[in-house]
Amino acid sequence: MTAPETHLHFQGRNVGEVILSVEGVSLAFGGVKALQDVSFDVREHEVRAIIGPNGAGKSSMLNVINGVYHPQRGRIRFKERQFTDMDPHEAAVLGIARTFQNIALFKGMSVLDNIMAGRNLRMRSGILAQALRIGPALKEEIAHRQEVERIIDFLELQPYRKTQAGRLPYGLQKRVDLGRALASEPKMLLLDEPMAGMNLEEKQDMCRFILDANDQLGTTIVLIEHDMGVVMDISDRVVVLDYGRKIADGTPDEVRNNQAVVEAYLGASH
Amino acid sequence: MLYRENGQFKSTYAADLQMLPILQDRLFMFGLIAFAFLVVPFAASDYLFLSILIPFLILTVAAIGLNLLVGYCGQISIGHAAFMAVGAYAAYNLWLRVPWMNFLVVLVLAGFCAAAAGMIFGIPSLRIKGLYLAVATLAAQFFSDWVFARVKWFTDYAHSGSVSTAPIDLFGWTIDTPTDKYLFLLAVLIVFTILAKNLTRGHLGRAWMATRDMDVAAEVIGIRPVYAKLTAFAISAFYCGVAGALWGFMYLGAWEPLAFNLTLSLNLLFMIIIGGMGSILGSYFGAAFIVALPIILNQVPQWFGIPISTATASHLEFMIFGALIVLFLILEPHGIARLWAVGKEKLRLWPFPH
Amino acid sequence: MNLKLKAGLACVALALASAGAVAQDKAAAKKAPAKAAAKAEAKGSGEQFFPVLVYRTGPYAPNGVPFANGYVDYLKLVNARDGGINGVKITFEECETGYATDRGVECYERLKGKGPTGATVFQPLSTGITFALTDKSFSDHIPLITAGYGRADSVDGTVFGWNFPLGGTYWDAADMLVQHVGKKEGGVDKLKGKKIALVYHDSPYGKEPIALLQERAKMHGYQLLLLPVTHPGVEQKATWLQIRQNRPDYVFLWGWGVMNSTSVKEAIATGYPREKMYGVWWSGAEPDVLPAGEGAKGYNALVFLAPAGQGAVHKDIIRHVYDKGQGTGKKEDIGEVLYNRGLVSAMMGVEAVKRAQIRYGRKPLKGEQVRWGLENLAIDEGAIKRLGLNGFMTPISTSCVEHAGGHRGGIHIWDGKKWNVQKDVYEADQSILKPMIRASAQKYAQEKKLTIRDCAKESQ
Amino acid sequence: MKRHVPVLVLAAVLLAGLFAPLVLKLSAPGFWTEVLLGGLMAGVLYSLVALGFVLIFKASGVFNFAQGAMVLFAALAVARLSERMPLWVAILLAVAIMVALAWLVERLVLRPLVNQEGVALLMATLGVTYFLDGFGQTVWGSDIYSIDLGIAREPVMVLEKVFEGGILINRDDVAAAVVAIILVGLLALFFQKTATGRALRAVADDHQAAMSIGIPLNRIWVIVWSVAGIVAIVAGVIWGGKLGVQFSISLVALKALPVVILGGFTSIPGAILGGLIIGVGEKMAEVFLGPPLVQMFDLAGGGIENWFAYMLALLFLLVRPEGLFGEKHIDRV
Repeated sequence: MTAPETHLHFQGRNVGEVILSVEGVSLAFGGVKALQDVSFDVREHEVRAIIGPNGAGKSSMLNVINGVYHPQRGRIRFKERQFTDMDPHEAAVLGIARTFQNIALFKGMSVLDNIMAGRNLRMRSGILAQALRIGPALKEEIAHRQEVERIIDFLELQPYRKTQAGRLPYGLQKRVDLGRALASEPKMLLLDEPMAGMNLEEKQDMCRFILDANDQLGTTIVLIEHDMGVVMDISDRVVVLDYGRKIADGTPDEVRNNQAVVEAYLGASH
Repeated sequence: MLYRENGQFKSTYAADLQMLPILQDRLFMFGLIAFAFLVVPFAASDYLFLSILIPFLILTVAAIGLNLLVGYCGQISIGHAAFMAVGAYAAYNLWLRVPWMNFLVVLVLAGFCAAAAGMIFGIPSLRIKGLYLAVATLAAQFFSDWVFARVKWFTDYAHSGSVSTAPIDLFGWTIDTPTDKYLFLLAVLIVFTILAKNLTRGHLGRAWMATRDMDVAAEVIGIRPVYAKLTAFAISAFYCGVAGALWGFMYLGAWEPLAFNLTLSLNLLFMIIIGGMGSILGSYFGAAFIVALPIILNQVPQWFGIPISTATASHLEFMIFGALIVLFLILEPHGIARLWAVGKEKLRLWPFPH
Repeated sequence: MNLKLKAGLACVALALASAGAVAQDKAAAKKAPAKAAAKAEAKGSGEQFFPVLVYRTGPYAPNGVPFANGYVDYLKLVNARDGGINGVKITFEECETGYATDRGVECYERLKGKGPTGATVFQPLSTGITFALTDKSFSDHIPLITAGYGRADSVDGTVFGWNFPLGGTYWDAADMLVQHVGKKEGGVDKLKGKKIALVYHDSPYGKEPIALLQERAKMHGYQLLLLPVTHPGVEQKATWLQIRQNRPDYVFLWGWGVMNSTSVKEAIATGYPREKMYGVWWSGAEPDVLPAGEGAKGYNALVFLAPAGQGAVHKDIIRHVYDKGQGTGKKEDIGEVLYNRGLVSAMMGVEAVKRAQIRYGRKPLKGEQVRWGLENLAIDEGAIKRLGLNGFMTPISTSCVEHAGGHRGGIHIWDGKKWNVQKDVYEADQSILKPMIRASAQKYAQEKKLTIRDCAKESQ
Repeated sequence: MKRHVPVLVLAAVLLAGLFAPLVLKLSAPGFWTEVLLGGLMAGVLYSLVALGFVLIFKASGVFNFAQGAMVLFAALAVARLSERMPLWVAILLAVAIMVALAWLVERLVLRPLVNQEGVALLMATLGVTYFLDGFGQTVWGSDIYSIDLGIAREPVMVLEKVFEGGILINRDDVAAAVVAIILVGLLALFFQKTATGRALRAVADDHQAAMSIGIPLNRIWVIVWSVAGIVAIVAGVIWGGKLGVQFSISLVALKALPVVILGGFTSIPGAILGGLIIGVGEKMAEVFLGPPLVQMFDLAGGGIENWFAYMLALLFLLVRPEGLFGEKHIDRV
């Protein structure tokens, strides 16, 4: 189909200013300390990885960033705005999107609707207008449908548009999850183990999508991943967590040679 | 004509966004509507109108309303007859105290009153989920039962606490005979069906379904649960409010609070479960099933001239009704609507199943 | 899985539905021969069709069953003994309402068209259903007999052209009770400063008397305590705690179904003297007191037409109906209060037809013709004797304007085994009731935009 | 501990409301005590019905709407059987009947519906309710029947010198309370001491775990439904002995629903305590709050007890969604 003018701004890859900074965040559930005084920052357009053994508090970190959990101490600054705690949807409005470790798709809805839902926070038409589905509402619906179709093309999901998300194979669900996150045109994208349980081929595809998103759409990426190979390949900088503490932070090479990290992993594997 | 969609390519999104993308479906639907408007009025008897069709049409509106809440937004309510009551009494008082007001306006306003009530009793849904919420909604039921029985103003100080209405006059058309009522209600139902269908296809509908399928994820992608849930409660209650007003004015004519008791609420729930949750069409099937079944069960013995006492007959009615409910839940948990869909799939492949 | 099964199930359901619809079509269509299949008795002409709305199940079955038995037995008797009403055979069909308004309406619609001339007269035995049917009567022209229940204001025949609260309404009942307790105090004026509590079924039925009691309260200066009991009425602890707290001088009981016996039990439990309890005539039957056992002794209730016991007509019923194995209920239950009330209700329907036949001839009659009969009923002592109901009812004479035809009743007391009727008979004070009835009826007429009947014109 | 504060506040308010009538001299202490006792009595019955709900929900995750119908069915069985045989035999037979019923329900309803979502199961139990109502009346009849527990109805007056007017006590109430307490005690023993009881608790905590340690879920369900059935018998007998056995009993069970949301679906102590709170709360409200309300708004009579329980439960849920003893859970993503 003919490509209409789009809101997705294409631009080359250039790591910019600090967009997100996490400052001394601590989080606990009852007695369990999930995070203790963790601080790091994320630059615009970069790919930032958070790694660490299981139970290191990686997912909790993401949940804190987009407001699912509220830290007891510390604060988060996103684009010059400070929060001690915010609601997930506020985060979404500010442009923080995320995918989930164990996929959280809307199983009852079609792939199309799942991704469309990702654009909900950009849709304005009122209840009555929707009910009558007259001019503006319908126009809006179509306009956003076009955006979504671009994402569907981008993620090569064309054949599955009308399929129920719940019925898709695992790999594709992960892809839809990514698509839903991208649909909101986020400034920053939090990926929680986007490649967990994938075979090599799928992983390669996923890597491609992530990198494309990163440099074509200029989305900042924060990802959690276990596959060291992948992490080292695609990420600019890496934070390492262990038992809720930050034990290392730097470029892949720095981290690779960091003693604490090595021990942590050896310790974990023993 | 074969039931096929191949060869029907959508060149625009607008075309793809139609309510019934398949040509044959559209034709069938128009045919059905034409039949309902042009043939039924002459074919059906008063009894069929008054005891089956009219209640069916009204309760379908209510069932659609409840389905928006339970089927689409995933919030269970066992108290929706309360909102029908609110609608009915709101309509009665408007009709009584503002005689010049057009009945359509009365209906809409009644709906809004119900919607307000719906939002209030929807507030717990922000804190509690699932069955807890379901039981909590009973509060609405019992509170409305009480309020309309006690606060005399609602019943215009009628010493019996029972209110009664007169035939409605709409733009000079007095809706009095069963046929009139049927036609009016049919029109109302069609309008409300289209509105509901559109809502569920819009971004509000997606917000509801997202909240239903995975509330945390929904919030993460920027859907405010407060908004999704309360709109669902409000709109659902709006539908029930309108249905309630119609139930009072078009079906009962005179009623007391008991007319909107728990049994009605439960029947509404049955309708959407049997019909199919999250399916507008299902609401139709469900309403038809629940309206017709007891009446039929109750009369089967007579048709076949089986000598059986009234008591036994109605006991049997209870038992068979209950058994059928369970049977349905076991055989087709997704309701009649699913059967319908499966049937269509088969038809689509016919006569070349592969 | 078993798609066939599912599909089959769906088909069955839909088939049932459509079948039902069609059959109904037939059954209801006025002159459809096909309906013969529906009911053997309903075939051919020369038959008068009596619809019978009953409730033999649910919370109110204990009261609904004996009434229905009496009603049906009498219809059977007329056929068996007299071969119908002057040769016009009676056919009837029961329909279960479960005391629910919407089911009642459905039954009405189902039965109103049956028989060669349509339904003769409806007797729903439910004030709620009566309210709903009243509206329909104006267009359907089928009279409603609500003997001792229904709308108090429907006595006014100029507005409620089709309602016949024969024998009295709840306003009559309440009025008689006030007179009675007044008499016990030694004059109604002695009621000043006394407390009367009304324990009532929270439905149109229970609320009807309130208006009259308030009116009387204004006149005599007694204090009226309103204590509603929610359907079905097994939860009365709080109610009776309030009674124990306020210690009213009298308790009027306006209950139905299981609520009555529960009230009596709670009265025992809270130590309220049964002698000071007065039930309306629907709260004074065997099922109301028997469950309470010995403790119920001394409980009073109004009785307006048929007290318990057996008379000539009962012997006929046993001879012509039960001995032929045609009985509806159990032989030993014949003569219960509610049985007799059903019997008398049926009798009045039959008498109305008889009366109407004098004018319109001995053939099946339409609803409006039967109404003429109902508006010209004259059941005097002689007639009552002839009907074998001697001592079971007070005379009734109706007119186009006056649809109750009688406002008399007495009190009977439960002695632990049987009901004993007291001798003195009360008549509701029409000077108080008439204006209330008028006002209420006018209000109704306005709401419904009804045209008031001119009886003067109609009467010839 | 921060999340307990609102609960404590609410509790304080309730207690204040409870004693207000005394403090404000709205009623004689004697009468107040009677209302309290009346409330407790109602509460005991609510607790018994609620107990049935909880047992079944704990073990099978089914919200059993049919509990009320079961109470009615059990009561009818006892009442009608006891006309032909001594009461204790009738009760034993009734137990057998309820066990059979439990087995049938498990076979015909639960097993086919296993791992359906909550609503469907709830609806299924509603189906069972309709069936039982019809079946019960067909088999046992729809008249009012009485269960004679051989307890005199006439109340006894006690503590006449303490309070003026004294306090009316009903023997059957006392008996009911005693029976209820014994039953609860037995249940506690059953759950703590017996192997089956522990198994039930295991299932309640985690179905998988239960499966893994080799407990056949189906049998567990039969047992639980049987126990619930027996509880229903006790409730039915007490209720029936007091008010007579009739269809309406099944409706009164609705009164136990606010109890289970107040106490938490999975907590037996919750059911008992909740029942008592609701019972006392609604009676107090009806007697002391009702009349002023009627005065103020010129209502047609009181009857606020019909919704008061629910409002109480709702209020409570708003400050503490997991109920009295329910456990708080955190969404993991």
